Amino acid sequence: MSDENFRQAKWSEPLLVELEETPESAWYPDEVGEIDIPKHLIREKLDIPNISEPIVVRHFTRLSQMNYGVDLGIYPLGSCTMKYTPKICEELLKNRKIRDIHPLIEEEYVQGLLQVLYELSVFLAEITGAYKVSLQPSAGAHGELTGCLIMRAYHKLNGEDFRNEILIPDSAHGTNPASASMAGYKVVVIPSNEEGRVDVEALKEVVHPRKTAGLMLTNPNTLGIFEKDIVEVAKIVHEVGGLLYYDGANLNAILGKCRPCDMGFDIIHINLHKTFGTPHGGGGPGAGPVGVVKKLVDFLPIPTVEFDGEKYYLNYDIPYTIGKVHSFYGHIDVLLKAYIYILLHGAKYLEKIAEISVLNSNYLMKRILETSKGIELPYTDDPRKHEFVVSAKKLYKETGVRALNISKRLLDYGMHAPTMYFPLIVEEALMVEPTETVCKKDLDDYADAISKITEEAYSNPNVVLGAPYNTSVRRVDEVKASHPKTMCLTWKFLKRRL
Amino acid sequence: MSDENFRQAKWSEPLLVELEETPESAWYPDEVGEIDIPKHLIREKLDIPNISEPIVVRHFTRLSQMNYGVDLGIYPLGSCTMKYTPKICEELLKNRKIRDIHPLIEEEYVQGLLQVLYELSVFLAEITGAYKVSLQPSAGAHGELTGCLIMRAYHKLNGEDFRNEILIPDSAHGTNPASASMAGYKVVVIPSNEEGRVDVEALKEVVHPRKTAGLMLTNPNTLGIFEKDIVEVAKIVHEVGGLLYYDGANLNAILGKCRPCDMGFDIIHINLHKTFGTPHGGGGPGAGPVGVVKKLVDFLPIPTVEFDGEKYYLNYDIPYTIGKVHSFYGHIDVLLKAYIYILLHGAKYLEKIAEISVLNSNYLMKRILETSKGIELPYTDDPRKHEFVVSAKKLYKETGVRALNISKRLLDYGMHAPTMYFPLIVEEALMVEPTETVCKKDLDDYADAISKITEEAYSNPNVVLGAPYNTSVRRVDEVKASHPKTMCLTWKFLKRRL
Amino acid sequence: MSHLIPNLSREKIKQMLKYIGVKRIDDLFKDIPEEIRFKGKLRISGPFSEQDIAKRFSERLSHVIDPSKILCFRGGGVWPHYVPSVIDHIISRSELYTSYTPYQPEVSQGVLQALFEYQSLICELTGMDVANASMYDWATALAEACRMAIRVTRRDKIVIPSIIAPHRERVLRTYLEGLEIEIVKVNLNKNGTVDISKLSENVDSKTAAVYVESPTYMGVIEQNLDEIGEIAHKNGALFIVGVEPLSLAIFKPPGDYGADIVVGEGQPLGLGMNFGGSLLGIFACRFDRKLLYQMPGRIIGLTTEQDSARRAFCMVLQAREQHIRRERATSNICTNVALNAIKAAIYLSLLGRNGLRNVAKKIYANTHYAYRKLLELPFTESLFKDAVYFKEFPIMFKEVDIEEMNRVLYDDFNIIGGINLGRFFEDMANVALFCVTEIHSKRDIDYLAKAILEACEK
Amino acid sequence: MSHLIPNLSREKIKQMLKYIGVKRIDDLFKDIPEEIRFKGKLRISGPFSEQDIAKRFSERLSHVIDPSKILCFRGGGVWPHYVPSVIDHIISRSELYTSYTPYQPEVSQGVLQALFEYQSLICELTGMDVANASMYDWATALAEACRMAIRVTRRDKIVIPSIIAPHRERVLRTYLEGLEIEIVKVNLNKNGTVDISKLSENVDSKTAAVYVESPTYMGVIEQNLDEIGEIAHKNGALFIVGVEPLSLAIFKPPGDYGADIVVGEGQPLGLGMNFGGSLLGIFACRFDRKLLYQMPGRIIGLTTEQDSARRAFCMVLQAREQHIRRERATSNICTNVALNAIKAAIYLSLLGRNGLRNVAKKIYANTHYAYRKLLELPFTESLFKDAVYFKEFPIMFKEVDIEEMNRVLYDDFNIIGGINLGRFFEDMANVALFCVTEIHSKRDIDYLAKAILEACEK
Ligand SMILES: Cc1ncc(COP(=O)(O)O)c(C=O)c1O
Ligand SMILES: Cc1ncc(COP(=O)(O)O)c(C=O)c1O
Repeated sequence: MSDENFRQAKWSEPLLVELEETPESAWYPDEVGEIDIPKHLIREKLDIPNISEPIVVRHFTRLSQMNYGVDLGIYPLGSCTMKYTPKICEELLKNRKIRDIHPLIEEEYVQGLLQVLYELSVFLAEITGAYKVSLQPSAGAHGELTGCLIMRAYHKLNGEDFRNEILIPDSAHGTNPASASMAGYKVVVIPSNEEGRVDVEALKEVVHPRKTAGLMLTNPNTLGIFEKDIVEVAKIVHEVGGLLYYDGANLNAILGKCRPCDMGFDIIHINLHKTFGTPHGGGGPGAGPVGVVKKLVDFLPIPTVEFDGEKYYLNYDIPYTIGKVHSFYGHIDVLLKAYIYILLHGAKYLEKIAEISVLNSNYLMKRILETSKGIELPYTDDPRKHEFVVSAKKLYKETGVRALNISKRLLDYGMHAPTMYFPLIVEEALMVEPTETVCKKDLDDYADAISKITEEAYSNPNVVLGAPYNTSVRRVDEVKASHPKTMCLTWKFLKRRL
Repeated sequence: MSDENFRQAKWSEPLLVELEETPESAWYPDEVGEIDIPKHLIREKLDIPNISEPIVVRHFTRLSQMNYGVDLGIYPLGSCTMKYTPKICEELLKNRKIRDIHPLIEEEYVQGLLQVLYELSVFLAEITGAYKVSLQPSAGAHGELTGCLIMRAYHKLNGEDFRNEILIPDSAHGTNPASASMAGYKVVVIPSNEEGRVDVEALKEVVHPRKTAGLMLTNPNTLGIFEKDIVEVAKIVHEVGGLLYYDGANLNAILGKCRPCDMGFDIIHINLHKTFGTPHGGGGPGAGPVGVVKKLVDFLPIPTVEFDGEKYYLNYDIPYTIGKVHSFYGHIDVLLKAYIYILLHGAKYLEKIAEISVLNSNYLMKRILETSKGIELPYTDDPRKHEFVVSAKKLYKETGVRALNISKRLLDYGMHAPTMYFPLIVEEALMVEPTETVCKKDLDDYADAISKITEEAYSNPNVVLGAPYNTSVRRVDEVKASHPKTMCLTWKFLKRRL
Repeated sequence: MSHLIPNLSREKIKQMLKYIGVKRIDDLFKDIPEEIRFKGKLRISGPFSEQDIAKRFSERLSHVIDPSKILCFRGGGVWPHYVPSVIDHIISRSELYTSYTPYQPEVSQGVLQALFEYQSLICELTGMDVANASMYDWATALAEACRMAIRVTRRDKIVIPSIIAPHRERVLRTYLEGLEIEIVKVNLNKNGTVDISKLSENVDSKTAAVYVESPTYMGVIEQNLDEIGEIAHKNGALFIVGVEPLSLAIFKPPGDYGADIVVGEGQPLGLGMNFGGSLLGIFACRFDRKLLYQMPGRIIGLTTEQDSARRAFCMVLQAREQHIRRERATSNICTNVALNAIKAAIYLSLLGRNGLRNVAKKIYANTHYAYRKLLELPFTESLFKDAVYFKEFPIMFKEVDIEEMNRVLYDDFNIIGGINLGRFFEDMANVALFCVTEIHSKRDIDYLAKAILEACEK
Repeated sequence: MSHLIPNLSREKIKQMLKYIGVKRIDDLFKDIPEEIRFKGKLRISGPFSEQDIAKRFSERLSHVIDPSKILCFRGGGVWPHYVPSVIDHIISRSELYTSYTPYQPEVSQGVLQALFEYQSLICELTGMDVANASMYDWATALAEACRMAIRVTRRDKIVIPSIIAPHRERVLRTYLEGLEIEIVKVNLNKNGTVDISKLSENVDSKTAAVYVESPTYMGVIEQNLDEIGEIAHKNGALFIVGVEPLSLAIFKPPGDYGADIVVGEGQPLGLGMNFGGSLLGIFACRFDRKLLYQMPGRIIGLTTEQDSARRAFCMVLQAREQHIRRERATSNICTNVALNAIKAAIYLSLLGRNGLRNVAKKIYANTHYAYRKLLELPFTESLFKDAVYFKEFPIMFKEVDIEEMNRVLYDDFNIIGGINLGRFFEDMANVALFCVTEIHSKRDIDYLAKAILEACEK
């Protein structure tokens, strides 16, 4: 395995506006006679190119070849759980009985769809220990906002709207503070201890019976370390009247092993596009269902999908609902894929997912640590869960090669880079999450590549610093891209500049 | 546009047997208890690897990226009519009401399918001027065999089974003589005249009232030249009692302009995977329906699809049928795509196909001839039809660069090569068929690339001779591949050699 | 199931455990305290084979109406449109749909360029300067636009028309919950457009934004957009416009009448209805640093390779985003609906201006044809008499129970009728909101009118 | 239609015509003699929009039964099997399906390697040494195998069992029409296998090939394959075996009992039934130059780059083929069914030996369960008593009209019953050939038995 064995396709594909136009033809063929729109409302110019179908198809087909996806190779982006998506999930979703169904259709005409959604919500409740699950939120961050608003509504109903702080560990994902803040909360950061876990003493210092609205946490945390003091943490927060929010980004590691609500969490979200293998689509659509313990059921967004023993229905009658967070009932297309995914696995293989993803992660971690000079493991030596974070700080000091450069060089091997520089508490962080859908050889190859790259960093750092070489474009100038003078955000910017 | 702008993906993908196995898992999960097969019938060893789904999908996805298709760019393989395939044809074919229908189902349960097939046969008859069309043959060559067997059956019924010769021009595709020979005929080659057309005088010399069973011809011929003497040719053959067979590979050029049976042909085939845009699939499945004039209707293969005014049915009652040439009724999947394709276009745009494919061809020909040194046009100066053949003989003489080398170098530009060394009557032939689904810029780019390559041939021939450089593999050793000592036709050959 | 997890063989597990230096897989979970371990077995059936799941799924879906046998005249936020086959074909390419957000631009040029094209196309369509790479839907785009206006202006009042889509209003209110914002509603004229003098009265120096929609929830094209914009701007408020994108192929775009932010629903641009999701929130604004730096969501830019002039794409202005700015981010949005944005890009480029114009004209013609047809019925009345409608229009039915009518339309005519507005608006008990698009033929519309006649005479 | 033909704009056409040096497009067609010009307008409707075609198509298909609501127990050359979703996903990748035969190997490694894997997998499955990259179907593969045997042996007699699939026999006879070949049929034993002594009598020094099938058209696994092979070889004839590929996962492969050529139908390996096409003709033989150089069809080989040891694939032995050898080619086949071969390669690699064994075992178990179940009915009898069946078996129905029974099975039970063998074989008026595969559950089979009972008691 060497970087000679891979080259990404390169097509130098022009922009759509630069392709050849076919001014007199149109895809949508019905010629409609003149219509009479009041003059002052008429649009004069519409600058969208007329390109024929063969050329459009070619354009996007070529573009797609210049994109890396899970189906092409290992994609161990930490925190993102980039696993293989079973094709049956995609195939079944092509059914017109999903695609062509209007959301405001009478419930009796779509009982089968409602049933599937209901069953999914029950599955997710079972998996997380939640009492009830809303399928409405569109993604993890959206679930977080929903959760924070539920906290808010809960405290308000209790006459405690003075609670205005949410506690968040310094290792948390950026969406946690952002969501808390969107819900009108002040964010209080809790430091991690030398083990990489929530510092319980520090927590005790900041919890406050009138200020603390709640705590947001993911477990295992973003270092891949299990927060083994979680029971105590929950107790501390609960004792001051706060609620615990579980960021489900890392649920993959504990499927069937332990359940967030059993740990003491009151509100949880689940990123279906991570743990339940719905494809990420280059940035969505995902789905972030939110589950709550019993006492919070009356705050869920409307509507929930319910079953009254005879029929399935949308329940808008939720007394203290926070309202709606999405136009209708959530990302149905994504939800159904997760439903199929769950049934494909069943209880037995859901647990295997946790086991093998953790096994793969620890195996790969050891392989990297043993063979890659300059790469170190911060914090505890405890086994990691589905992901782990190593630091290239030493390598950087000794060779000038950074986590970023390792990442770019990995691309030359036809492998995707890990997540870089996250969590923020680790310098030169590389966050690696292989998932359960890779094979052992993938792990060995990945470790070998990193080993070679670190060797190269010591022997010939310029090669690493100049990477990548085998990708459809070489190192992209991101500074120029965001600079006010050179920023180019649409075709028009380009035209103006010329 | 330069060869710097393209690089085909390269994955160096191992063979399936070399991928990591997952010995204890299986895609098909039902565990069946032991079954009792008589001992002596039991298979012991089955050497097919157990590979998990993610790895299988990755394997074939990577392979696909190392393959050039119409959706990636111009593919002007002469004689192959590699046009863009409308995606709606693919989409509609995914219907389970096609895929999961058994061929021996009662006719009344599949009236809709039979109707579509019937309508298609009527369309094809209308387009070719045939009296009736059989949809059974699987490809062009299969249609030719069917046609030759119809000739045979016809002459036999007339008590003329002594007719044992089929006349075929020297410019014909190899399948024509091969098919004639399979049907038990002797092939008599007719030379082309200095215009690149059938030499009528030579024809007159070889037709024979007792020997000639028929003549096979494609029009426009494989040089892209219209056989304008076709009426006379037909007369000559008919006068001695022979039949005319039309090889439909070149039908694209004359859609709606003239019809083979109006020219005097008695039997025709149509390559749906050429003229009617069904995708070629890297070598099929295609379809080669055969049409005949009225007097030959009773020889068609059984069954034909018919309509009795009330219902559609399969007609097995054809008095002198040649029998069957395929297990059931032909390549239904392909046939239905052609049906959709035809309706997408309608009479009006079918004619436009002919017009624009011919326009594109003549434009590209002129561009190449005017800008590429060493490339010449053999035969007449008449406009070509949908394709044209140029010769690199001069270039070869002057630079050592052959048609083959030009072809390989074109690959470096992300463009597909023309058909090479066919027809056999042109030395260093390049046979170019752009089709109507490319845009002007494609033609200009193609001509520019050839121009650059010919310049390079004069200035720096070694670069051309060493091509291709940008493809997933470089020049393939085809001699080694076919050499008895090094031939490797399966995984086992490889293992044995090691 | 087992074939999805390559390392599931006993042998391999043993080998890997040995290398790690532990005995059992369970040793890797030993830091999970006993008391919170899940002891039972999840009550989740399976594993099922593909074949069995396909069966189960199709069994469930047998309790869903077959849309190919039905005429749907319902809109209200999600509309029946034709989805060209090219979209599904491209979108099914796994390089695209199995990729993550393009954090490594060098291997993600495909998604990046496609999203850049999407942004460009949305800007062409709306007449705006910059667009982000998507929000979840129109409702959340609207909510984020209002939050953005509040940040930009540091004011705390939002003015909206008295009638906007109920679900959009509901989401807007949810999103503003944390902020103590006043939402003021302005009444409509008799023709369904915003009452300008009422608007004037309500917009003041505390107003962060004026929001209007065109076409409105009732399908009415707003007539006085210039004036509304002026009123907003005169008071230092931002002018936010909500749009249905296909209408912009024939109606003046917001860029022409001074909109600061445009939001809308991209579902008509090649997305299925999917029972309401996923959708595509359009979000665009003027090029103004103050606005740009407050924009939520991902933005893609065109740049070059570091060491050459060769074009390349990457995400830009990430300093606005949550993963860098955390609690001070412009939004918490992370996973958005990128693939849906790519669908829209394919749709727009496939149709081109000619195709888009044709679709929009057909919708417009159909709308007016249907409107007139339904008004010809003896028991109907127009709600907004002099309105210019696009795609949707409300019809008042005298002494007709809309729910009952819809039931008969479905049972006897295979028609999904208009939305019963009484469900959402108290004063509209007898009003139904109909939707016609390019998928309907004149014959379909005639059939609808006839069916309603028969249904109501029953 | 217009969007499919990029150069269709008046302006561009003018420009191009000018460059070419003619005035009108018609000038390019002026060499078509007036007398044969098509003067009218083709009677072909359209152009239709995608949307309208989709409607028309779905209207037509509304007159086709919905297979998802039906249980199909019919085989006889094409069988209902489960098609894994991966296959359609991969096969829909347009690099594969929009490519031509790989004449330029450097840009066609994908199809080439996939076909090489197919050949390898077929050889593993059949136990043979070389396979071609596909024939149209089993029937044409058989016909070509016989022609090949005739060429190799220069003899003119083919010996076949008295019962083979009627469509295969028909195709074989058609293909041998041009050569004067004697086809001799050998009767079967009571257990449905070939009568060895009768066979011995008929094979002689004029015999080019002995052909048998296992499982036979009747689903019977042939018992004496070693002996049959010996008889053929003793007489200098080739031994051709026809196979159903899934059966080879549990039954001895032809390579183990001396077959020279193997043919078969690849449809069970991941192809739909598609109303009978397209299919996949399997063709494999021993590694023997005499055979290899006479093989029809494309063959792919593994080789290297010219200037390095890096692996590469290309077509081999093209000297056999029509485009080089013309009338002396081994076959006229050119376009074959490559994409179907790739489907089979995906199917085989996805299932692997475990999956294949499981499928085959399930089919075997189902077959025997169904066979016993149906024989338990009061009015049924076995045709071949001591046969080992795979996937199919014939049942004789006393005093039952099979067509009538099938009609009731469909009308009342949504079942497609067994093939009425009376249609094809004179002496089998009351015999139906049933097919059960892995898609059937025990419950399905019980339901079939119950349905037949009720149908026949009517
Ligand atoms: C730990 C963590 N929390 C939250 C999120 C946000 O989830 P989403 O992208 O679905 O909004 C992510 C996504 O990367 C994450 O990794
Ligand atoms: C002129 C001509 N005739 C016949 C054929 C054979 O057609 P098919 O490949 O469909 O068997 C071809 C195919 O390339 C051809 O070009």
